Amino acid sequence: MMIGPDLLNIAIYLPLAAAIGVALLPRDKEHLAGPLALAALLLAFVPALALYLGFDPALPGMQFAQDLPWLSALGARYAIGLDGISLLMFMLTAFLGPIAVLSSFEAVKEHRRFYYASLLALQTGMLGVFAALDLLLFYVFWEAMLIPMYFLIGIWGGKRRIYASVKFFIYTMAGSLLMLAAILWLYFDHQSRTGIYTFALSAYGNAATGGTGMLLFLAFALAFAIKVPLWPFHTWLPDAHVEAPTAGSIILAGVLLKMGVYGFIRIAVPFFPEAAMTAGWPIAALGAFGVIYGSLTAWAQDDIKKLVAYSSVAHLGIVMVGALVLEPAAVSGAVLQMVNHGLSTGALFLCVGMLYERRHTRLMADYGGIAKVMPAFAAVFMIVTLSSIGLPGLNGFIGEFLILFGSFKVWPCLALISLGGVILSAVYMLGMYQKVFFGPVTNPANKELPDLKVREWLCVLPLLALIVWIGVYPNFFLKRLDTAVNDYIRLAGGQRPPFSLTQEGK
Amino acid sequence: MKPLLLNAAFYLISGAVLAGAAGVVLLRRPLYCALSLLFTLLATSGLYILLGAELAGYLQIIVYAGAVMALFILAIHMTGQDAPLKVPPLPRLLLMAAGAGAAGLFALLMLASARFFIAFVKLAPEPWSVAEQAGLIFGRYAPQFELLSLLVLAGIAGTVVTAKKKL
Amino acid sequence: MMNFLPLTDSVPLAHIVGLGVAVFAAGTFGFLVRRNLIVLLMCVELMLNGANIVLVAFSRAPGAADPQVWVIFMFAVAAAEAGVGLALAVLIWRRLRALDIDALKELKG
Amino acid sequence: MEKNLLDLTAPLLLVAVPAIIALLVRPAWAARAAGIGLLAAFLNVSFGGPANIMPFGQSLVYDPLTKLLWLLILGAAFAVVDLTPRADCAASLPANEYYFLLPISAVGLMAMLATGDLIGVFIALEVVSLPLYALAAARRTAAGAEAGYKYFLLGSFGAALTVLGIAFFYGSVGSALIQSAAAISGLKVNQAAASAGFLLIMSGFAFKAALVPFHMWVPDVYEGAPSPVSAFMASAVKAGAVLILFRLFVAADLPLYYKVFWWVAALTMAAGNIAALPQTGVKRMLAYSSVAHAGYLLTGFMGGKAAFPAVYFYLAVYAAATIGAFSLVAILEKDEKGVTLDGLRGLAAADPAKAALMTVFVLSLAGIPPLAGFFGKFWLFAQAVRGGSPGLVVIAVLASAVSLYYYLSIITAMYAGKADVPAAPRSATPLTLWLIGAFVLLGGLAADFFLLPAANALPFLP
Amino acid sequence: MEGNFYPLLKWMILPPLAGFVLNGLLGKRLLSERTGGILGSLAIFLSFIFALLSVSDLLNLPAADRLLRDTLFAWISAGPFTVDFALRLDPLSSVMALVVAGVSFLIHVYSIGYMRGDRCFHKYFSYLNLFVFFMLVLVLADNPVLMFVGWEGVGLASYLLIGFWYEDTEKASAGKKAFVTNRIGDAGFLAGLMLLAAVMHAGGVYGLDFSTLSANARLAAGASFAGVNAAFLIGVLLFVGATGKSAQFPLYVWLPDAMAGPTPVSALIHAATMVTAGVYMLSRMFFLYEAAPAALNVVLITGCFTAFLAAVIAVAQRDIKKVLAYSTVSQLGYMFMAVGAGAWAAGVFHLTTHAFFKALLFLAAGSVIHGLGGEQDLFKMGGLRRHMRTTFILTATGWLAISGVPPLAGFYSKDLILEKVFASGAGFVWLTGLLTAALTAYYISRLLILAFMDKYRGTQHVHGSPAVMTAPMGLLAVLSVAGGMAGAAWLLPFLQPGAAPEHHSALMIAVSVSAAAAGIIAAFLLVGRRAEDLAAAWPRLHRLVYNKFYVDEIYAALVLRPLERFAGWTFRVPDSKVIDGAFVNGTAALFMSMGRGLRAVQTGNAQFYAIVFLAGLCVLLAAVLAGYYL
Repeated sequence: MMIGPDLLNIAIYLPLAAAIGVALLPRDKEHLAGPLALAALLLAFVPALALYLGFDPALPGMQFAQDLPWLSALGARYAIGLDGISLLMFMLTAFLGPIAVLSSFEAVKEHRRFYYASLLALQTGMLGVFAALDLLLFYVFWEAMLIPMYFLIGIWGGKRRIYASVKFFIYTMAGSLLMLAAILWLYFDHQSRTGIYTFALSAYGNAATGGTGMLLFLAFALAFAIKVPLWPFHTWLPDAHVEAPTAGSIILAGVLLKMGVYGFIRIAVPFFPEAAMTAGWPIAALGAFGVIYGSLTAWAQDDIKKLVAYSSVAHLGIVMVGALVLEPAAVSGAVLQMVNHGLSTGALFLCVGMLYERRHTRLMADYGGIAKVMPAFAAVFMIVTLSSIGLPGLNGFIGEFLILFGSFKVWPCLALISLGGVILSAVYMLGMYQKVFFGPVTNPANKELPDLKVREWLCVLPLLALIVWIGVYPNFFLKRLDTAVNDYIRLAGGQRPPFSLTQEGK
Repeated sequence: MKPLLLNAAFYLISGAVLAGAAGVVLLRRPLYCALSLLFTLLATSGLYILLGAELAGYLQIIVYAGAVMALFILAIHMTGQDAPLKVPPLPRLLLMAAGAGAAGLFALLMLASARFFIAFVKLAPEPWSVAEQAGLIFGRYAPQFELLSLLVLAGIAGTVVTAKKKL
Repeated sequence: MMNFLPLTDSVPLAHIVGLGVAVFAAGTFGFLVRRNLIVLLMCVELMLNGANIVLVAFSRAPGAADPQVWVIFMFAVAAAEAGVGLALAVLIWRRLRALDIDALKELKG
Repeated sequence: MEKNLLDLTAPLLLVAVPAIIALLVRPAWAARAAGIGLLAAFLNVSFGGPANIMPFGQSLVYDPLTKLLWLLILGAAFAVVDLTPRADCAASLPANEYYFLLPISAVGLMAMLATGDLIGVFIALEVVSLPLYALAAARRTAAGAEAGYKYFLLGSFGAALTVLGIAFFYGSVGSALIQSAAAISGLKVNQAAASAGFLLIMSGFAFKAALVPFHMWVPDVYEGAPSPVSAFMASAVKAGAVLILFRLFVAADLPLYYKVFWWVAALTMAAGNIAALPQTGVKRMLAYSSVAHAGYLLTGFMGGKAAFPAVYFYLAVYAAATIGAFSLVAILEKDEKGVTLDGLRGLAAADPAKAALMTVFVLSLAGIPPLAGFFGKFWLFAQAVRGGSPGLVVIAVLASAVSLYYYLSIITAMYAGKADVPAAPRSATPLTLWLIGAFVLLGGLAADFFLLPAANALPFLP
Repeated sequence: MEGNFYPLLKWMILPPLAGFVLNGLLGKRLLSERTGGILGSLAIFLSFIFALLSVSDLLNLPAADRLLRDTLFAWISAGPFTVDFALRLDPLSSVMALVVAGVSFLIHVYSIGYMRGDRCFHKYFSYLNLFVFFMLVLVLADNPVLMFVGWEGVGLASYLLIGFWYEDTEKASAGKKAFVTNRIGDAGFLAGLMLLAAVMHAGGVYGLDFSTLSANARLAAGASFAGVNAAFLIGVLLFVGATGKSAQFPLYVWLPDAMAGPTPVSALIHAATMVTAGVYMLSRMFFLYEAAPAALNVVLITGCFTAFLAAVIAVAQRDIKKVLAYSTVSQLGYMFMAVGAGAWAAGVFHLTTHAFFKALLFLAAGSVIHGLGGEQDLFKMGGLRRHMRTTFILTATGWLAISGVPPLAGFYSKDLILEKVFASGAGFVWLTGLLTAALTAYYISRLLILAFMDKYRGTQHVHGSPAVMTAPMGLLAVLSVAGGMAGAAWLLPFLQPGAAPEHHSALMIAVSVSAAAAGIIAAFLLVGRRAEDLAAAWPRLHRLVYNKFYVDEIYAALVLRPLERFAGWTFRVPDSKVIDGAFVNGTAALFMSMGRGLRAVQTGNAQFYAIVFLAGLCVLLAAVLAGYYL
């Protein structure tokens, strides 16, 4: 069992096996569901870690690859593998999984077996998306993981959970169904040119150019833009985040949003480099506008979770700018920022979940002076807030620094707009922090709230550790990205021409 | 002379068939409609014989006119519904639509086959012998014939189970 | 009716087919308009009869016996259909004490 | 010669004879008799040796294609017959006649798919329809009678039109074989009459398959008829009708028909899905969904003859999911009114097994991976794209997006709702349902198991 | 990468980090107050010792080659960007390091006394250590990106310390205001760096450390961005960052509110060290400004205007700490005037002396407030010279130093700046500088009179300050006295080895001393008994100045309030109504209504179905036949 595809398969399907096991637990053993799920995910983290350490940064192309026949009638093969970018995403998912499970021990009381089964199935779905190298396999994982997330929001969510879950499901599905039509068109266009039916991602480099290329690119881009979420397609995000249970929000923000950007990097741009080159700027502009828009709307919120949701729109806006600018530093920054956002927003949702477990309200007005009552929690929340607004020394800054500096060379105006967003993030995050933590303890209910319990510490500490680690020593993660990022840029048709800094000779 | 007579007979029978059809549609009391339908069927069997399909003609009289009409009369009797219905007719719009639909169908089909109607049909030709037709029924169309037996069996079972007073 | 009363003993195919389709159309109109369930069934019989006429007409045109055999088959089909149809009409009469099509309004939407 | 004849008639007899026995034995045993018959036929066909015999010329053809189609029909019929006793309305059904008429209808379907002669197809269609008219009214209630009569009325109207179509087609082409439809494009003078006649024939089957202009009867009849009968109609009968429609469509292969069917497909998908949105009755909703699925199948037609494997696989998956869904509705419904969305509330808590199965069936109907419905839909839309009508695929894709709403409303009701009335004691979930559930869940991932044999049977398509 | 490797540098920044971690984690539970305080102060003392060692090693090097470096590890490496966590010690950063470490140590000792009995005693010391760590990182950074880490780090520390007593919302929002204003400045700083990096990368230079940057400064001078000369644009943008951090116009509004923090914090961060970061940064990037003289003018004028404006406002303030705050803003203005005039060494010199006497004045104010039990209003003090003798003497030394009375420190550095400004030819600026010097003398004397002269107007019982507080003040007083002379003799040649020795023209000295004297005399005449009538004479002017020209209110009205309302609007209208309401829910409602429409068509009447059936069929037939006949 050396470090190879079978390890990758174990890492992907162990959670699914556990999901089935947990679902079939007898009714009286329901209390075991949580611990079993946690054990399974922790166990699944080991092969993932082994893969991470065994990953050779210098090797180009996919590692731990496997390619087995699957649906020969359609020409679809079971092809999986990881490169630098998907490795990082794979690790983030494997890392957030146990934390999400651990965070919902006290929060979820009814249908626990089904709850943990959904969480575990979701985990496999997401891991599959990042590892899939076959377009059909990617699509199957891409849509299959909507089901467990739909159940998570729909059953264990807040008051408007049904509206939110149905809206989330249909909104994402509508986009990806359009992508389905595009995939079919590509599939047959490729067959007509080369005579072989295949879904291998590698076969579709520069698949279509000209008008149809642009149309297909937009179909793919729409499906991924909804997931990112890019500016006009984001309205499902606040509802889904606010109504989802804590664990749901953590995974939704931590991983699901990254699939949109990953989709752009892995499929949309490499498939249609010419269309991506022309449409790159407008989409990045939407992202940059999203940074400002997300920050403004976040500032206008009085519900903490909604604020964090809109802040995710802002954070991922800047990631989109980084991903589409095709400048090595910006793209590495974008991928790292995806991990950072997963950690900081995951931690934010975790903390909001802890507050919700104590006070069962998410409105800032109901809190005030919590720092006095729960000092340790206030300190943790402070670190996470600072990471979210990108304070240097913590992880947020590294990503934003690379994206801003990298994209400035090509699109200075978008970089500057995103920089504006960075300021606004400090305004609404610290505004929220002050309303909740500073000031006198006005509400009597806040008088004696218990500070962090051991379980909660176990949830938060790994996140804090990584937040500081990436802030202080990011190269441990950046080093693995270089070859993958260069491959992506090469596939996307080379770097974009830098902004004209008219050099007068000298 | 004989051809003239045949022609006259054909158009006469056609007229009878059309009149019978109109009767079924327009007459108010169901019993009169049933009789008008009977008349149409008899006229049609005459037409068949005129066109040389004698076996079909005679069978029509026995099977169709005889048995099926008996069924209708029985049904009308069982439901005791001889009086015309007191229910208001369809709204005018639907009436017009139905009329337009039926006429449209007629026009379209005639239009469709207008091009190849130059052929002529010889009246009262010598018919195919019963043996020949029987050969067809029990030769090429044997499976269809067996299916028919199944159909009738199913029809009987269906009718009985639906119309039984209590199971 | 361009060659009215020719002296030959043949009739244009169009007239026979026309007659058949006309009977069919009459049956259709009756089917769509009449309210009484049993009369509706009669109209169905009429439509089938019209179709049979067209069948017989085409058996004469290219001159093959097959259509006539089918006409015979059609008698059985019509009979079976009439049987089930009338049974259903009787059932409706027994359940709803009404024989008009408007009574069948419960399943809608 | 005799041995081959026996091979051909064995499955038919294996179904018909037990059906007649069911008519005569005690009501309790009728279900078992019919079930054994269907199962025996199914096994005979699946394990019988290779066959390619045409004892009566095109009137009856027994070749790998027929075997494949028969497997589908027998499978569906067996599932319905096996699940009927567990249905809530089973007591009110006339057992003897019920277990006679249903298999006979199945035999009709088998005959319809095995013959290449139009008159044979018509008579078989009648053999299929007649028992269903009676079965629809089997519960002998007012609603049942209404459903039966409506189905009869429109059915006979369609039948009459089909005969007229056959007449015109025969008149202009000179032969009543399906294969001869290929000659239409060759005709010069009477091509109009031939294509008109052929269209009338196809409209008869379009009626049975519930395509848009002819679909109005579906919601009322499916709601009025006993749920198992609706299941049979929605699965086996629709499959038969669609397959015949496919054979006719492919035999004629007229560009004119592609255009016409393009519009019919688009309208069917749109109408089926959109009309289902405001529904609250689950049976009525499933009826509309079956209309929509006919539309999806029609999209596959755009791929021409080579689309057969996709159509066949989709029909198999769709039939399984529909039978499953209708049977669950049959088991769960308390009164004649059927199950409403509110009635489903809290099912997940009361009976998690059934809730899970219903979720699997509904998600497969919605076409969500990894369920078989997705792969079916994927390969079907692929045929349309290959056939050169991506526009229709975009409409199909949007229609399935719309369909998500009412499919999810079923799942949401089961899981997110709280049952106000205490749940009834939990009844055992029949094994067949579990088998169908497993097939729908895992069938997609093993689609090769269906697509390859279907591809091999392609050359036998006229 | 010239410059010799020197391992000791990292030991300057590690102790404060350790102090932060120890006090932060073990703090309240394990350590007593005494040990916490000592631990904190010890950490700073250690880094001060290491600073001294490093500087002495630096001095042994030949004048031209005075540069020590230590690359701890490769911090960020992605694509063309390679940023190392590297420290650098050269004359400029050594001066800053000594000042920061020294003054912080004294203030740590002072804080032990000042903060005794506070509930979060340990948290205070951990934050203070954190501040020193970030300040040292800022000062010792070898590349602008690491400097930015320190830059924002100190911003964070000041936010934490200003809002230290967070129960009081007004103090907490002061902290937030400081952080946000700093962030705005930092955005300017980042934008400048981004443009710098872009220009360097365009010219093929990928190293970001200061040595490479200064070597390739001509690249920036040559390039132009959107029609504007790149060097000028970078200069201005970096200066925007400096205004944010060093509280220059227009981003100075946060400093007066920052007085909400404990007084030692004000002394350390908002007087001596953090606010001087801007001056240090400009001096560090001076190679850039040499290439863009226009940017220097911007610095000059802004510095001068800020100095004058702050001095005017300081004159009318009632709160002792507010007076000192505006005094700091004004003095910083002076430093920027020096840099603007091209004499960054003079700026750094004034920075050093200012650190001493301003820290002294703040600590004195602190002991006054501590003595009066938290009273900060000058008009409720008076006659304290009898009750707090030592504090009075120390404050007096501070008073003389800042007014620029020779031979104290203030005179040397301020006079040098005025000379440099005069030498650079900016006559009008020199004049305002002189006027500001007079105003400075006036408001400091006013403070002294109101606080210490006349009779005690307050109600509390006054008590003296413990030794632990007065000792550091004493030391600072000594530095304020001796600092000037030592600095002039030793500091300037150290900073700019090659520069020509200063020749002080007697005339200039006379002019500046007379300005100082005028200020002091005016104070003694006007302040005190007749202070009230001064306010009565020009009530409107007085109210205007007292309310700091309503700058805060203007900012709030022009920027803050509209932005907040716009944010609310973006959420309510475009987000909830347009995108979510119209498009998303709108389409859903559209399909649902179409569904209800179709449902109405399903009338239940079988004949109607048959009609639809027939109509549909006719349409299809017509379509097929149309193919043939049309």
